[in-house]
Amino acid sequence: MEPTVKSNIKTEEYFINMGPQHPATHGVLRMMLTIDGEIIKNVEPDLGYIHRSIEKMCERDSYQQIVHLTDRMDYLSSHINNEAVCLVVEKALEIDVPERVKVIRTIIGELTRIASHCLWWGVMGMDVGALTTYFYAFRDRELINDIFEETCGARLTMNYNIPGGLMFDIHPNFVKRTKEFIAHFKTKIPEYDRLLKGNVIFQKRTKGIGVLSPEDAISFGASGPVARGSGVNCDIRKIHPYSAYDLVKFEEALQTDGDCLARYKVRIQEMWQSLSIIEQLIDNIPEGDTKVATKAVIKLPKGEYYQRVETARGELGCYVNSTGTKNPYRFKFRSPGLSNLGVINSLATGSKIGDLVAIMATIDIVVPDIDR
Amino acid sequence: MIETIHNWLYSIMPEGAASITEMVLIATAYLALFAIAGLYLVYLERKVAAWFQLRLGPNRVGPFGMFQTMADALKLVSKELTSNDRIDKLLYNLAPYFVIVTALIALAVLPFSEQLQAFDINIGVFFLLAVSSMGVIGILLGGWASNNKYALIGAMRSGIQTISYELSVGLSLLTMVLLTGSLQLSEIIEVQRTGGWLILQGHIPAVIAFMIFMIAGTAETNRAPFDLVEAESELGAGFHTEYSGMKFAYFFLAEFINMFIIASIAVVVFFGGWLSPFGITDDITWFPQMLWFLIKVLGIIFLMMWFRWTFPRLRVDQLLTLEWKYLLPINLVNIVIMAIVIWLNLTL
Amino acid sequence: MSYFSDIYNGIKTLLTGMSVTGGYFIRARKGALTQQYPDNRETLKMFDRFRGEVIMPHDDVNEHRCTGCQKCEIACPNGTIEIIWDRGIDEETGKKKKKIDQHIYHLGMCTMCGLCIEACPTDAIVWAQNYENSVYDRTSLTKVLNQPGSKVKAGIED
Amino acid sequence: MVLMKVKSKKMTNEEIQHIVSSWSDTLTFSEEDSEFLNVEVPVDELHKICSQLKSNSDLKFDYLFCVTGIDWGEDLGVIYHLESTTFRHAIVVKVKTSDRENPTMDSVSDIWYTAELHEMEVYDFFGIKFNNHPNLKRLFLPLEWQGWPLRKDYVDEENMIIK
Repeated sequence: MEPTVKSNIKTEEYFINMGPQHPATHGVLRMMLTIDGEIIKNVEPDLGYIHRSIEKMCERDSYQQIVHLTDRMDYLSSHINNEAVCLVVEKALEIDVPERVKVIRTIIGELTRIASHCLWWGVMGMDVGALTTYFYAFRDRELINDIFEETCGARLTMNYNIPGGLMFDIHPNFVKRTKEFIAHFKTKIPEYDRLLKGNVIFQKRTKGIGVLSPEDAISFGASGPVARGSGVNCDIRKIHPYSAYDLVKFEEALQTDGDCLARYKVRIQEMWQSLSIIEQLIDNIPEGDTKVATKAVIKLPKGEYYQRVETARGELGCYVNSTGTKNPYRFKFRSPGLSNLGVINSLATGSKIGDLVAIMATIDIVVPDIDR
Repeated sequence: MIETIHNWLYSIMPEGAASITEMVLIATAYLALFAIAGLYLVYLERKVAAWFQLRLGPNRVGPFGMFQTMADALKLVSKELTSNDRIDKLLYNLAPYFVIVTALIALAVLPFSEQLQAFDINIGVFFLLAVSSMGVIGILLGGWASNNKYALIGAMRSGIQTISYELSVGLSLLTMVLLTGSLQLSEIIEVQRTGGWLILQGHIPAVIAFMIFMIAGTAETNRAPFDLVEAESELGAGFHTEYSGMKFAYFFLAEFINMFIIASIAVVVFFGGWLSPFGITDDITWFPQMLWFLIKVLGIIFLMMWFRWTFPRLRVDQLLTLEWKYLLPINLVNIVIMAIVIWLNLTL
Repeated sequence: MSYFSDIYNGIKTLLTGMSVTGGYFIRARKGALTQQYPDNRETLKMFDRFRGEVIMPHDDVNEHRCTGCQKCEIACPNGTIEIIWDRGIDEETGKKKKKIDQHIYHLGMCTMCGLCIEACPTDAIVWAQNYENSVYDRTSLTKVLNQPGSKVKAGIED
Repeated sequence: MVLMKVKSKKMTNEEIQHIVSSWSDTLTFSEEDSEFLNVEVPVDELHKICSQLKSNSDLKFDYLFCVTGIDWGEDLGVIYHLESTTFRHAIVVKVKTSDRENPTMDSVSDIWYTAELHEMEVYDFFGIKFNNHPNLKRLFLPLEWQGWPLRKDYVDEENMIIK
């Protein structure tokens, strides 16, 4: 509607670039914002600053080599990415990996999830302005990284899975350290909540901000905590169990509000569930081999294979189209990050710049995962 | 010693020139002292932040890293002053001086002890408020002149923030002025010598006034949780994005000196200035009164640092909600209650 | 009424948060996480499996275990390993046998995936726990793993 | 009512095929070499079939979880992986076009919002143009990039390392 009072003040919409070098974009993501004062009119993500064409590289690499490329996608859930590729190869070759492998994969996968959520919690706090959370979160994440380093040899890009099992057995200290970590971390999650969740400023910054309706969540293809914050059942571990997830009891973390606070709660709840999964498995790691021998050159039978796993960010899909040679004909990663990023415009439009930062933090963007 | 310099100066030059020289000397000494004090506040902030965050803090330069901030300042002095070429040159260069000068002017009236007060005027509180709110002009100039969108958003935020919170700072101090009956800082402290600290004397309204003053004061200095002006996760560096080297250092130092000033006002008005608690050191003549003042100020500063390293940042509209819907009405009611308390001479 | 309970709850939650950070402040001396890195080189031990860089262990008589089968070269996803080999005559049997001239390792291209070490049939290459790999010149990241004059240990077959 | 309830559950591939095949007789179904039911749709019927797949109350394929562009050598194609979040059955929709110069098909981004970003990705790598797409441009690559990198006939001697 035309304003009734005629004004000589000319107002203009403002275009600003948030990123590619910006503290809130967690990497090299560029957000093109159209703003009117503090209010966001439109958000357009500009991607590709670290696109490495992993899918093209997969077409020239052998299946063993593809595994380590996935470390570099969502580097915070690298183990789960590796697992996805191994599972799809095993599915195609009809290999049944030993129980021990499944259980160890599940434990390390859940530890990865906790580590990822830890980092998210720290960064979330930092994005809304509480810098101290970052250090508390990293203190706990460091313990998980130490467990990984002792067993896998690397802290982040572990490449511990190979098609057919694990590269080598777990370290003798693994069980002990993991139990120590669980005991330690159980005392820390309540502290996380005391520091941030209850805080009235944090509540104001997150409650009712960036509300995603369940219908939109599904239509935008959101998955993981973003969709579960809106009450969509989408946990692949429940729907299509893989590895040892059918052996354990856990609850799918669900919240129905769909706002930033709901997504926060989902992740905190998920950390508790992950702890419970690890606790159920850690004392019952079956004895046995840690790998099934595969041929040095793996050739998948002709056909199409699809494997879905639940990373810390949501559903990762691996689509393989094989023509029977040693390289895949087409290898497609359905990364959770790209689909989750799709919701940002509808969530942020109409809110303030500060809200956009909180929304981006709760979507938990990892740019290499979006760009691949 | 001061006496000897005084006499010597008057002996070698005419009276007028000597008096001016003396003023310049005192001012130089004062400013140098506060530049260094400001640097140590930065050091303190870094150490305190580190201890809140399970870190060690600066510990390489000098014992316990004491000279770290000195080294940083030297580095900043020696750095090239860069800027983009579409700035408004005059305003851009003026802004940091505006900020630092207004911060330093306020120091003139602070009563460090009974003797050590450079300028004891009868409208001390009023003067402090007026001067400390002038710094925002520098921030606005800096943000505008930088020709940077982030800087402009930061500057505009600063404008609305300071204008709003100025009211609360003023009204909360006014509540206490009702109790003292004077705006002169030395007088305010004298009142507390007999009646005890004002925060204890004025009872509940005084406590509320103190809380409001702390919140509004933190907002006045643009510190977290009200650091919207330079909210780094939203605006990068906010209004000083385009500043580098010493010009940046002025903004940085001004923030810490402002924090010192706000803490000093709180100490003078609520905690009895340089008076010792319950007069425990009143009989010890050699005990420096200034020490009590500094201890109290550091206590308040620590509280402000504690806020900063614990709380998330408010959003800009919530900042205004807090001021106009909560602090201001409470403040007005508080003044009325205080007036009634004094009128009826009640002790609540 | 909710106006006042909001204020009360707000202040309470803020104080809760402050108690958490305050608690850490008091225990700051004990809990510091900072590692004083260059000063703690003596005590800083990496885990046995830590992937620092690929090395080829040699024994006292300058013999290694690499037969030059090139399996590591094939397994490597990045072309990090290059083997320059030769045919030499085995002194004992008199047969022609493959032997390595240079086992070249480009540390700058290595992603520490461990596939080469998995692929090695004779355990000729292993991980070193070296964690200080930065150099001033990129060319010094290209390393020749077998020492000059070394030869393969007797009895190692692929 | 009872009948409705019985029908609204996870369906087997045969049941899905039965429903979908009644919409058009140009569809080809296969389950060979795949864990899902594959349905190949002609280019001009893609949008119609897709919107029916979503709106049909017994199928309700409301979750598009993967969009894959693929170069079959002769043909360019797109593969849509669909799932129903209520019934948890899945289907794979394949569409092919033999026009390599100017491949065009309809956008499904009005049916599933997620397709917007994924179709941009497909356009970026395969050069398939989507009609009615709100914002079709290069997603990852620079706007001035020449060629479609994930096509099999793409050559870039500078940047591609072929083993």
